[in-house]
Parts: sequence; structure tokens; C-alpha cells
Amino acid sequence: YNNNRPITLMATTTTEDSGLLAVLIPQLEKDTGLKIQVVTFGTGKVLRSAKDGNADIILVHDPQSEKDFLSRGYAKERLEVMRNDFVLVGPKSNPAMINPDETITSAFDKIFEENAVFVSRGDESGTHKAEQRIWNAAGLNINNFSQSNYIVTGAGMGRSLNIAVEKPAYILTDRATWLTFKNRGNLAILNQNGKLLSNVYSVLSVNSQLHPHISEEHQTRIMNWFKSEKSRSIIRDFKFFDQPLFEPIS
Amino acid sequence: MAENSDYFVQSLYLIFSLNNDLMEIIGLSLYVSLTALFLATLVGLPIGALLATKKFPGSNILNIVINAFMGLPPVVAGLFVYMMLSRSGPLGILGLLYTSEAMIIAQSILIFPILAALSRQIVEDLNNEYDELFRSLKITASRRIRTLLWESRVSLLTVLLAGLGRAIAEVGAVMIVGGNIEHSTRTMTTSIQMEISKGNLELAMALGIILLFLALSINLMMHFVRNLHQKSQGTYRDE
Amino acid sequence: MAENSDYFVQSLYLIFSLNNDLMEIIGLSLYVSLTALFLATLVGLPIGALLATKKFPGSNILNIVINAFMGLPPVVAGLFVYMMLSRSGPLGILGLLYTSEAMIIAQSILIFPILAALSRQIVEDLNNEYDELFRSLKITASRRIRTLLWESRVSLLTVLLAGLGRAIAEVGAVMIVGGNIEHSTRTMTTSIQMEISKGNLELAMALGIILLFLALSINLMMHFVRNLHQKSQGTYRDE
Amino acid sequence: MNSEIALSLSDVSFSHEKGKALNETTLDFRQGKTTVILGPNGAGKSILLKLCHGLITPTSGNIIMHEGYSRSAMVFPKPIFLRRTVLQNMIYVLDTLDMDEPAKIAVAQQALKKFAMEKFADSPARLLSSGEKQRLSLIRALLLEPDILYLDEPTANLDPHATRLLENMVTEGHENKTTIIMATHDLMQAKRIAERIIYIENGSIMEISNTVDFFNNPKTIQAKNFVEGKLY
Amino acid sequence: MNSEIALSLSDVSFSHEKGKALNETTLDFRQGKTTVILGPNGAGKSILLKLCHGLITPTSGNIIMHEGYSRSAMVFPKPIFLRRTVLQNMIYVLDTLDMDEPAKIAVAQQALKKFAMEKFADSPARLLSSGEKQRLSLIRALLLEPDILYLDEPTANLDPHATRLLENMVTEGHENKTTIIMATHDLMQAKRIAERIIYIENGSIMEISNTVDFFNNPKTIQAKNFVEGKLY
Ligand SMILES: Nc1ncnc2c1ncn2[C@@H]1O[C@H](COP(=O)(O)OP(=O)(O)OP(=O)(O)O)[C@@H](O)[C@H]1O
Ligand SMILES: Nc1ncnc2c1ncn2[C@@H]1O[C@H](COP(=O)(O)OP(=O)(O)OP(=O)(O)O)[C@@H](O)[C@H]1O
Ligand SMILES: [Mg+2]
Ligand SMILES: [Mg+2]
Repeated sequence: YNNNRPITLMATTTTEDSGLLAVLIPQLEKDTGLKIQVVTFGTGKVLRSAKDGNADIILVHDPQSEKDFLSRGYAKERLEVMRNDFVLVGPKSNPAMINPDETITSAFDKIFEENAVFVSRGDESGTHKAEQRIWNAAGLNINNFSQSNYIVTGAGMGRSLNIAVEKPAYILTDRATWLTFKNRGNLAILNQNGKLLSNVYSVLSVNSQLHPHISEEHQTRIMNWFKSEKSRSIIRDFKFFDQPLFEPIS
Repeated sequence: MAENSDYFVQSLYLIFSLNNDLMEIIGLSLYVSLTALFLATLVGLPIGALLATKKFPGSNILNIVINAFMGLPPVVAGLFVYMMLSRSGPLGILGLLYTSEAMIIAQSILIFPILAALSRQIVEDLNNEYDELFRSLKITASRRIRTLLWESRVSLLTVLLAGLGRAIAEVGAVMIVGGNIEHSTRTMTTSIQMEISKGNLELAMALGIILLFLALSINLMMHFVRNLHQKSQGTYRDE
Repeated sequence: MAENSDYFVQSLYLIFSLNNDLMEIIGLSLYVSLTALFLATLVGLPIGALLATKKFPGSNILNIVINAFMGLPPVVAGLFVYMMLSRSGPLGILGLLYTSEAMIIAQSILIFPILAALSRQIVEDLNNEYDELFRSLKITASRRIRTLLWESRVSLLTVLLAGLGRAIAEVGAVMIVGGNIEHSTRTMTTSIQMEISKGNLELAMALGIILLFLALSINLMMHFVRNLHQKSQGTYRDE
Repeated sequence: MNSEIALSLSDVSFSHEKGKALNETTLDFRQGKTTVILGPNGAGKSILLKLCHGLITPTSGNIIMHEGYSRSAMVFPKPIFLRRTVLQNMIYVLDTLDMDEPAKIAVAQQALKKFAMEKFADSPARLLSSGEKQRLSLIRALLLEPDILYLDEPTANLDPHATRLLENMVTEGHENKTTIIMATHDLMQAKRIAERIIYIENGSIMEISNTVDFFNNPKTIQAKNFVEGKLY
Repeated sequence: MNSEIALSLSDVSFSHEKGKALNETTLDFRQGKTTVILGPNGAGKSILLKLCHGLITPTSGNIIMHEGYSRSAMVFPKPIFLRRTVLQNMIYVLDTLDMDEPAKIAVAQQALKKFAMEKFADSPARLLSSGEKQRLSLIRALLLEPDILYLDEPTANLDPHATRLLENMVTEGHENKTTIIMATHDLMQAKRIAERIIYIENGSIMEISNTVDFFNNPKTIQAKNFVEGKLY
């Protein structure tokens, strides 16, 4: 491998858009002495590109796929670093009369019962998977939704939010994207209750045995840094619009 | 790579068991792009021909602007249409956002400059050749334009194909104003985009190849129609 | 709409306080698109001219295929280059993925068919006119092509601008192979894309307008260079 | 008996980037008369015809088309045809007139017949021989039934028979009251058909005479030399 | 004394979509001789010249260019020029020869001078008058110093002086051993310069005679009528 080659850290879009990486990476570079280049895509594409050997370290938020990725041997190590949460946003008029205090499953139940408009990303992203988990937990089958009211966008979070603003419709989103999102229109957070809304981010080191250009030693330096108290404090102290956004996992 | 090609074969298999969803998507892609091409042609060709034949105050500037608008990013065309059609926009009451009509409008705007600029060039070249004839016959401006468009129709076909190519391959604009909504505004290109973001690169590639085959068949068809027409008239071999 | 225009004014302000990041992004966009245009021109124009002047077995089919490839979706071009340059791909050892070189390669592939197909049409029209002269002078095939390209350079400029327009407006391919990396592969269009997904629609629009101004300035420049050249030679007014 | 004036030029001049092609010229053309313009290559004959026909606009001076004589047509030395058949090229010209489709075809075919071109009706016009093209160009001009007919070297590529046909047509033109203005290099032809000769050199009219005078007693030394073929 | 054969046609015929333009033709052209092809419009004269020059290929039969006589050039009735100046058009032709740039310019300018065209050196070739274009076309052909020179109605648009210049050049051609094959509608011109006349009608050669015989005793009734201007 080439020692001067910068390390590619591939992350999901939200981590960059929130500004977290902008504080995290310079410190990481300083502490490890490595040059780091950040590429951001959706989780699916990050995993795929990493599998193809185009990343050294990845930062994603889809535990199920990550475990799969690890078990197939594409990654050497998985480390849960932080979490934030998903929130249910919807029109301020709140046609399904969702209560901020009820559980997310009951909120989804109301949306279904009232046949309110709901936008789903439908792109097998971490958010989409979380949404499916909630429908399942509520014992609902989305196939029973009327087609015109369950809108499958197959687009990224931001673009799906744009569509939800227009309809207007309910939509599940991660909090970071929601906070960075500027085109909120008449949408507001209506429910953020329950364990099902937890959104865990992990770093994985790509299996260097599959890709000889990757330096295992560099990877270890980075993984160790993420395990350090220093990284945790940066994550904890990171504020977005004066709100803490991520909670480190120890 | 071996693994990749395996995926690829799988994807192709998946595709060739052409399911209804795929047919719907292909149909919508064709409908949107061909309608947009039709509309943009209806406006773009006459304007191109007008610019080719008439000098008027500002025609030079208009030329430059239209040339520049060939570099209009699809997402910007999409955004513009979005802002017009969105609920807070001036045409919001029409409720056209996230419909195939919105996609057609955005694509028409996008390919209009291509059709206008390229047809202007081709018609201008021909107009230089015919100018004395037209002036001698005291042909009206509108008839001159019609004649030039008709006489250069074979060359203009390539321009139309360039426009169609741009429309059918385009994703930025249709994504913004269409939204890639299943069973409603999902086209070939937005599907490809979606599969890529899911990491299904081989499926995306396979869809892309279908799209290319589609473009190829349209080209083949046009080629044969043209040849047939030339044969039946027997006279359109240029010197 | 009032709200939109407010945002718009804000964005314009943002633009005119041109900061370093924005300049860097504009510079990269220009560098990538112009280099891709240069490379694609180097290959596309001669091939277009060859197809315009020579019939050989398969030239008809090649024509149709090149026409069809004008409909190559940028993301598919991007995917193809990704698969070539990815670490697991045949050219993986070059380590070119997520660099500006990768973006140039993808855009060159994307605009090559446009340059080839459109220049073929224009050169073919001129070749019909000059054919007897060339044959009488027993000009070699390569000199014929060079002469035709030179004689039609004014018309070909529009084709080049169409290619440049496509390159500079394109986002699908550069996103896939470039990755929108800050300070490295972030272009105007990938920035626009990013702002849209952040819901910063007005900023995206403003960036799009800058991009259009860029295209406009390039067109203006070319226009003046051409006029200057024509004046200095005094002879290029066609009949 | 002098007929009415169909066209007047007063102080007309024309310049292009390379200089002046026609110096201040004042001239009248009378209805039904045949004027032949003579002069060496590059003298300005074609420029003069194009100015009169309105293809180019004078740099200075005025051209007045008098009422009732505004329909004009021109035969070019290098005729331009649309990429269509001979018949379609004829019909294209007739489209400016108010006629139904069968009438147009009939008129066009009859006109072709007159110049022995009917067998080419369905040939692509641009593939005809040089002489056939020139005939076609003449037929096309005649279809418009012009008050003034401009002929720029109309028999340059014609065979002797077709040349005679054209000359007869010109002579008959008097009965039709058609004003004919023609440039030619064929001095014999000028002698045969012209009533008046305009001799032009270097963009200046040197001499305007009736035909007999011009050939027997040229007023200028230039015209004299030209007639004797002693140019330069 | 018969000179060597420069070009032979054996059983050459040419057809296009609309029919046959040249029937089976067998012919020889001798080095240094001047042959004039006569015949009505559409007879096939230009087709014959183009076949000999190799611009079109025969539908059947063979055309043999004999060794040492392969350099040929042609003057067209409608000359085609590049969108460049007169001088640049000349230089373009010289680019095929092995010369340095100053030499080319010198040669081109000298050639222009010969036909009184030097003042047009910097004019756009496509904006010249019809006669100037035809001169230029001739100058261009001569630059190639051809063994065989094809002239298709080369004086159709020329004034009397330029016509005489061209004819002198053709007559001088004998000394240069240039073989000249020319189509024209000017019978007087044919008389003045031809050594041999080929009379063609409807794609068939009707008669090949030396000039004096052809005009005094045409062998065929068609040629007789043509000479007397009684065609059709
Ligand atoms: N647009 C132009 N630019 C430059 N020169 C021009 C232009 N138009 C005409 N000329 C020149 O003006 C002169 C007169 O041209 P014109 O065509 O009237 O000649 P002409 O008398 O018809 O000659 P010919 O007998 O050869 O047809 C020529 O020398 C020609 O080269
Ligand atoms: N490609 C073609 N398609 C159809 N007809 C053609 C084609 N080429 C030539 N012809 C016809 O063949 C005949 C012979 O043409 P050619 O040009 O040799 O005549 P020509 O003897 O040179 O006549 P001119 O004296 O008028 O120049 C003409 O009737 C012409 O219309
Ligand atoms: Mg003239
Ligand atoms: Mg001929």
C-alpha cells in the first residue's frame, strides 16, 4: 500500500450536512497524523462502495445491514459510536390528530386509521428500515394503505422531505436531517416517543485482507481514536442550533 | 469483478422477466420524454429558424443566451418549475407538482435551448445557400422558415435525436418535480438513481442498458422511416 | 412567491460576496467540463467527420449507435467509469476514483456521442457541397476531413457549446465518480444537488444562476473571439 | 412612341467591403423594351441587375418601381433549386399565386413542355445538367408572369437551339409588354435582341445607345475596344 | 505523327436512377491533342468528362489512364470554392505539391496575374462575379500542371477578352504536351481550337471527326442539324 494515500472515510450524508464531520475530522487528522478524505452518500451506496474497496473506514446508520456486512467478511470491526433519533413530522394541521405523548406505534396506527397522507422513502435506507420496523411493531400492513396516500418516493431524505412539505404529508426522518432541512414549510415534529425511534451510527473498518491497498495499521489508529474519550466528548459537545444532536455510545 | 458480473447476469434475468412495474416505468419514461420533445420542437424549431433567417435588435444577444441555456443544469430547470408549481408558487393552484405533467414541463424547458440553438445553426447554413432565391421570389418570412425547416428535415433529425437523448437520459429535473413516486412519477432514470443510492449498482447498470436499447430502437425506427420515405420519393439524395 | 424572491435576493447577496470556497468550486467545474470537452472534441470531431465522409461496412450502424448514445444517462456513464476505476475494477490500481480525473473521464464519455453525432451532420452537409472539388483535386481522406472541419468551424462552434452545456450542467456522473468531496471534487452541480437535499432550494437556485452566468460568459467570449477573428480575416462572411 | 417608365434609378451606388462596385447611376427603363447590359467580367452588370430586382439595397440613391410594374423575376447565372423534383420546384413558385393544386400542376407541366423539359418533371432538380438547370431557371421565372424580367447571362450554358428559343421568347416579350433587362457576353446575341445597350466598365456606365448605334458607332473608346474584342 | 495514347475508354457506360446517361463508349485520347465535345443540353458531355476525370465511376466498362498521364484537373461550369480568399484557395491546391509556403504564395500570385486577377488575391472567392469565378477555376486547374485538362464550358461566363486568353492558352497547350478535352456550346470556339470533334447526343457518340471535316461534311444528319442550329 501507499503510505501517502489519504484515508477515505465514507459517511452517510446526514453526518456531513449537520456539520459534525467538520469538527470531528480535523481533530481525527491531528491526533492520528493521517490525511483523511470524506465522501458522503446514502447508507446503501456507502456499503456498496466500501465492499468494492473504495473506502477504508465507513460511518453508517443501518444496524441490520452493518451486521450483515460484517458477517460476510467485508468489514473487520464494527463499533457503535453514537446515536440520535428519528422523529415523526407532519402537517401542523395534524389531520390524524397525533398526540406528542403517545407512543410512535400508536401514532402510526392513527395515520393508518385516518388514511392520512404518508411519505415513505422506500429506498431501503436506514430510515426506511426504521419506518418498516415501526409499521411491523404496530401490526399494520402498508399494502392495505390506499396507494395515493402512501407515497413511495425512492429518494433521499431531503428530497422526500421536500415532497412531504408539498403534499403535505407525514414522514419519518432522522433528527439531524430535520434540523438541517431549510424547506420545512408547514411541517413540524409531532411525535418523538419510544425506543423504536433510536438511530444508531457505527464506524466499520473495511477488511484490508480483501483490498491490499488498505493499511490495517492506519485503520486501527482511526478505530482506536473513535474508542477514545476525546472523540466522545467532541460528539457530546457538538451543538446544532444550540441543541445537542448526537449522544456518544460508550 | 467475477462476483459483479454474477450480479449483473441476475439483474438482466430480473429485467427480462419483464414485470408490470418495469413496463409501467418504461412507458412513463417514453411518454414524458417524447411529449417534452414534441413540445420543445414545436417552439424550438421555429425560433431557431427565425433566428437563422432574421436579424433584429437583440437577435445576437438572444442567440448567445440560447446557446448558454444549453448549459442549464437539469436541477435548476427542475427547481424553477418546482417554484412555479409548488403550493406557495404562482401556479400552485393547478396542483401539478409531482405529476407527469410537471416532468414534461421541466424537460421541455430543458431541451428547448438545445433544439433552438442547433436547429438555428443548421437552418442558417441552408439559408445562406437559398437566400437569393427566396428574396428573388419575394417569399414571406414565415414561408421562408417553413421551407427551410422542410428542406433541412433530414439534418434536423439529428438535432431532434440530440434533444430526445437529453430528455430521456435526464434525471435531475424529473426527480425534483416528479419525485420518483412509485406508480405515478417513477421513470427509468429516477429508478436508476434510486438503485444506485441503494447500492444496487448492477441493477442500475442493467436498467441503464435497457434505456440505451430504448434509445437505440427509437433511432433505428427513425432511420428506417427516413430511408423508406427517401425511397418512396426517390429524389432526396443531395448532390 | 414574495417569500421566494426574498430568499432570492439573499442568495444573490451571498453570490456577490464571492468567497473562496465558491471560487474553488467554480474553478473545478470549469476545469473538469472544459477538459472533458477538449478530450471529447479531440476524438468526437474526427470520428464525426470520418462518418460524414466515408461509407464503410458498419458505418450506418455506427451512426445509429452514436445517435442512440446521445441518450446515455449520465448516471450510467458514471456507473461504468465507477466499475472500471473502483478498487475491485480492472483499473482499480490507478486509484483514480473520487478524483477530478475520474470526473473528466466520465464526462468525456458522456459528451463524446453528442459531439460526434452533431458534427457528423454538419460536416456531412458541407461535404455534399465540396465533394466534387475534393475528388477532382484527389485530396486524401485525412486532408478532406481536416479541410471540412476547418471550413465548418463556425457551425461546429455551436456543437461544441452544446457539448460544453451538457458537461457543465451534468451532475449524475460526477456525483458517482467524484463523490462531491469538499476541496477536491465538489463542483457547482454537486453543490446544487447537495443544497436541494438539504432543502436549501433558494441557495440551490442561486448557484444554478451562477452556473448559467458562467455558461453565458463562455458563450459571450467565444462570440467575441469569433467576431474578432472574422474581422481580422475579413473574409468569412458566407454568401 | 415612348412607352411608360417602369423602373427608375436615381444616383444609385453600391459598395461592399472591398470597394465600390457601382458608381452613382441614374437610369430609366421603359415598359416592354429590351435592354442589354454589356461589359467585361467584374464590370458590375450583375450588381446592377440585383439592385434593380431588389436583391441588394443601394448604398446610396433611390430605386423607384413604378406602379403596375412591380412584379419582377430573375434568371441567375448559377440557378439555385430546392432539394426537390423539377415539378415540385415549379409548383413551389406557383404557391405564391392564388391557384388550386391541379391548376398549379397543369400550369407547371405546360411550362416545362415549352422548353422540352417535361420528361424531367420527376427528376431531382439539383442533378440536372448545366443547360437543363438554366432552362428550368428560365421557366421558373416565366411562371411568375413578371412585368420586368432580369436575365443574367441566361444562355451561357444553353445549346444553340435552346438559345434561339430563349431569344424568340424575348422578342415575343414585346407583345406581352414585358420589360427585359439582360446581361450577356454574347455580342451577337446582343445585336439580335437588344433595343438598347448599356455599356458598363469598372462600375460606371460608359455609354447608353440604341443597338445599331452602339455596334456601328460606339461613342467611347472603351466600348469600341470591347466590341472589337480588344479589351485591356 | 500520332502521339501516345494518354487515356482510353473501353465499353464505358453510365447509368443513374433515372436511366442511362452514357451508352457503351470506346474512345482514345492522344497526348497533347485538343478534343472538343459538342452536343445538345443533357447529351452526356459533362458525364463523359467526369467519367474520364474519375469523379464518377462507370456502371460498366473500363477507363485506363496510361502511365505518365495520370495528373488531371478539371474546370467546372459551376466552380466550387472554399470559404476562403482567392489566394488561399490557390494555395490550398498547391498544398498537394511539395513546396514551401513562400514558394506557394509566389506561384499562386503569378498565376493570378496571368489572368488579371491579382487584385482579387484577398477577396473572398465565393463573392466574385461569375466570370471572375470561372477565371479563378481555370487558374486553379492550371496550378496542378495537369497532363490532361478537362474543361466543361470554361468560357460560358467569360468576357470576349478572357475567352481569347483561354483559347490562346489552350493552343499553347500543345507545346506543354497537355491533353485537352473540352465541352462547349460555342461552335465558333470549337472551330478555332479543336483538332478533333466528338459529337454526342442522348448519351451516344454519333460522330468523331477532325474539326474541318465535322463542320464542312458532318457524317450524320444529327450533327448536320446541330451545326446548322436546327436541333429538334
Ligand atoms: N460582396 C462583395 N464583396 C466583395 N466584392 C464583391 C462583392 N460583390 C461584388 N463584388 C465585386 O464587384 C465587382 C462587380 O461584380 P459583378 O458581379 O456585378 O460583375 P459582373 O459585371 O456581373 O461580372 P461577370 O461578367 O463576371 O458576371 C466584381 O469585381 C466582384 O468581385
Ligand atoms: N445523378 C443523376 N440523376 C438523374 N439524372 C442525371 C444524373 N446525372 C445526370 N443526369 C442526367 O443525365 C443527362 C446527361 O447529363 P450531362 O450533365 O452529361 O449533360 P450535358 O451534355 O453536360 O448537358 P449540358 O450541355 O446542359 O451541360 C442529363 O439529362 C441529366 O439530367
Ligand atoms: Mg455577372
Ligand atoms: Mg454539362
